[in-house]
Amino acid sequence: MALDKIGIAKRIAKEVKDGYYVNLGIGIPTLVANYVPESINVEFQSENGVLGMGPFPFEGEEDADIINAGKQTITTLPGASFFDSAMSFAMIRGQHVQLTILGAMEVAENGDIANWKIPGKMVKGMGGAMDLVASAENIIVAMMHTNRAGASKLLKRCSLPLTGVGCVKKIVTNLAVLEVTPDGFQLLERAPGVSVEEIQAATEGNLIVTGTIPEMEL
Amino acid sequence: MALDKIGIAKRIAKEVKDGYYVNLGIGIPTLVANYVPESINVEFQSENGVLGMGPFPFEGEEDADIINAGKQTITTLPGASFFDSAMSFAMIRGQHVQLTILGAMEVAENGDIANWKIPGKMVKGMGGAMDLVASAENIIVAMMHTNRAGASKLLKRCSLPLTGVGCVKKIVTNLAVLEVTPDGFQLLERAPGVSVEEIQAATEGNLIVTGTIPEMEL
Amino acid sequence: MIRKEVANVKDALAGVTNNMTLMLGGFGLSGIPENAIAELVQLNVTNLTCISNNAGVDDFGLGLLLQKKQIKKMVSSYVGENEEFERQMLSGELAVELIPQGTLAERCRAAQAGFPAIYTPAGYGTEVAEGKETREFNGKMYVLEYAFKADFAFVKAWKGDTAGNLIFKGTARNFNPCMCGAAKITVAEVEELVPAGTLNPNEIHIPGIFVQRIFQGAKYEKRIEQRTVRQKS
Amino acid sequence: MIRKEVANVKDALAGVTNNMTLMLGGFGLSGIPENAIAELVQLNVTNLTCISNNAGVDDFGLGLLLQKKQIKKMVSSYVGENEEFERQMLSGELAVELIPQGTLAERCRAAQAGFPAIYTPAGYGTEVAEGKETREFNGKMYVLEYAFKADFAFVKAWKGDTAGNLIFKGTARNFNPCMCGAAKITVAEVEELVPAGTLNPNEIHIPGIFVQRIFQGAKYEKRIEQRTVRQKS
Repeated sequence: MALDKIGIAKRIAKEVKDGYYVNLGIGIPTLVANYVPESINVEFQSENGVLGMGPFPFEGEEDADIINAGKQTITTLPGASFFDSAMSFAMIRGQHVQLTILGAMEVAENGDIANWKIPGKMVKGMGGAMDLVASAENIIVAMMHTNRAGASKLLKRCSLPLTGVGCVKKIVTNLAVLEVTPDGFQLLERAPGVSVEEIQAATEGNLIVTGTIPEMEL
Repeated sequence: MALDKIGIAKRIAKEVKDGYYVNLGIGIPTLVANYVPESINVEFQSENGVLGMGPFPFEGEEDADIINAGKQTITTLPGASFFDSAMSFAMIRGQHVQLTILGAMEVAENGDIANWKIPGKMVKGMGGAMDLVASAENIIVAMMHTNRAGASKLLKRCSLPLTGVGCVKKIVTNLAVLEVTPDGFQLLERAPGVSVEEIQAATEGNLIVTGTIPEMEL
Repeated sequence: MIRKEVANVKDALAGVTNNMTLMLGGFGLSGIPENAIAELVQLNVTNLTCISNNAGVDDFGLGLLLQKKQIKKMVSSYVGENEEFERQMLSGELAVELIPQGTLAERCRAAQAGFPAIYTPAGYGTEVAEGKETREFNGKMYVLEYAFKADFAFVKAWKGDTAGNLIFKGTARNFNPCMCGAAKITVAEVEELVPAGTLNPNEIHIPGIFVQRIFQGAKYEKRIEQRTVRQKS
Repeated sequence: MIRKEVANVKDALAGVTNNMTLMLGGFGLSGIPENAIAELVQLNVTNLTCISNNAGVDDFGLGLLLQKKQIKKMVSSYVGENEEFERQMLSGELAVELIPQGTLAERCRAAQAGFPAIYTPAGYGTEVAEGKETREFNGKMYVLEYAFKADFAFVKAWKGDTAGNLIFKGTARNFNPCMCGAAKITVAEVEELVPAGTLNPNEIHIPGIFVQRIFQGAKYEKRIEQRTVRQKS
């Protein structure tokens, strides 16, 4: 059965290692924070200027001056710090943030990513995504395998304006975990009960299947 | 009579205008702070990271963590702030400091200045001087008109390695006040009792004398 | 001490005219110069170019100026859920230069710190880099981006003193410090204006040298865009 | 929370070897990493390249390493009254790259912030710019200067917490913040190490992400170079 958003977040949480500083994009990536095991020490950075983000505040304790990049009210944990936008992107550009998790409209088999604009129809803006994908050493994309019309989001080439080139390392979708390799999307894991054939059918880009593909453990 | 160092400092103090942020170099420039009239609001910046420098501390109140660029113990005045070296030079390079006063070994008639090195003999280093002279809109040099050997320090061309090119606007020496113009050193004022001839004799670069040259008022 | 305080928002915005380029601090609705924006609406200046990470929401922040068509061009990183912003952009009524958030911050800092341009990897290979100079350093490609030139910068701080020193709070800091001193005139509005000497010199985020005018703001609404909470168990 | 504290200066300097490039904070003797310097003397590592605004005085700070000939090359802005430094430089025993102070700060910040290079006006037309690329922007000339590459950065702060967050005091701040995160490993020594959560997140000068190891320093001498005082009248 294909994963839901929470399932994707749970699987990505397993990619987070002890000692990582992590930047979480808006949407599914934000959910990842909820599933990182307590035994692991990580800190979440939000590019609007906070390190050491905690959970949402208790009702009545929201502070308009303490939000994340999704404009949600948040709290901070012991060891947190606030800083300005230039320093925030110094952390990102300077590769001090070890892992970036973000959503995408399209990913190409060479690691290109598009997630900020549909010409003539929709423009959200790139926000901090272009800085993140241009600099992060480790980028994981969290997204549905296909769009609402059922078309694949894992493509030979992106059709939408790019956010970054050749930067995505790993993709976790509702169907699979894939690694971007020089030859295309290497299938690493299947969602529970989802067959390789289903994944192949939903993948437009070159899918590489080597040996037996295990099911994800969540 | 030629001025002493205090006389030079007093004359330069008259160049400081209300609302100026001022950077003072080591030596004579440091003395200028003592002679700015109290009716004028200025703030002194020291490039090691302080704005709003005050007088030396009272004996017993020195703090190793509060010094100026000359490594002297200082105090701060109300409205002062501390900052790091990058921000300090952001102030300087960004032309937020209105006036720079510094010493020199040589000044050329085109505004070149040399004050950091005598090849093979002496190297003090440029410290912040190269940043200051490359950026400040208003640079005044405070120095003796001649060196210890009696040779002019106001030259056609500098013989020593440069600190900056075409940047000096005004020079106050023990003998005179001069402005750097496209044609050379325009004599503006004489030290009390010092003749134009004496100044001419001590000036190797082109000295421009137009009309009657008044004596300095101190 | 050089005094920077002015009596009110009117005095603070003296000199703002049509066709100017303005920088405005804030991320979403957090840390925006609410008083300056309200006064810009009052002044009814038009043909403005606004450099700001976002353009507020439909009925608050810079959205107020968008509704009155006072803005000719926005330089931002994010449109988000601002429908009027997206509508004017897609219809071509509004010129929009969308640039990466870190590039926006650093082009402000370059103006503040006297750098003419910077090399950043952000946007390389995308339409953001089209027509721009690119260059390789150590095997990686960078885009040359220029320092902003602006007439006024409007920033909002938590506390400030009469010498212009500023302290920001939480994530309301965001772009505000980077914009101080990045325009010809920087106007800071603060929630609490105190006499010089009150703030600890060690705790000041932005020294007064980067600020030309400061005033105590009034009636901060500080609207929350996404009120997310959890229940006490 | 990611813990950064190490037990002592020995653990903090684990991995330092001959031939490395080190950054060291401080201006004159103010804000220098006294404990790290003492340990470098103990370790007797040699052939070091040291990036530091000054090289201490003859018998303190980096002067201690100069005396023991542990330093192959200094990258500094100021020699000043350090006679051993000047002597080794003039005799050619020590390689010295003298660069403008603002360039030094910004080449550190470039390394910290992921910029490959910067354009600065400082040094244009002087021997500092010889052999370097120059370029005009808006009628003014600039010199291209590259980000530093260093193995270790040793900085000294006033207070720090176990998450690596730092607060500096007075002008002992100087180059220390710019060097944090500008080397492969940043080691911070502090006068007071407190548990994470003790420092106000709004008052932190350098977030812990830029620091890999932190320890409580011992026996700070904090020597004053120029003790200037006035008499009470």
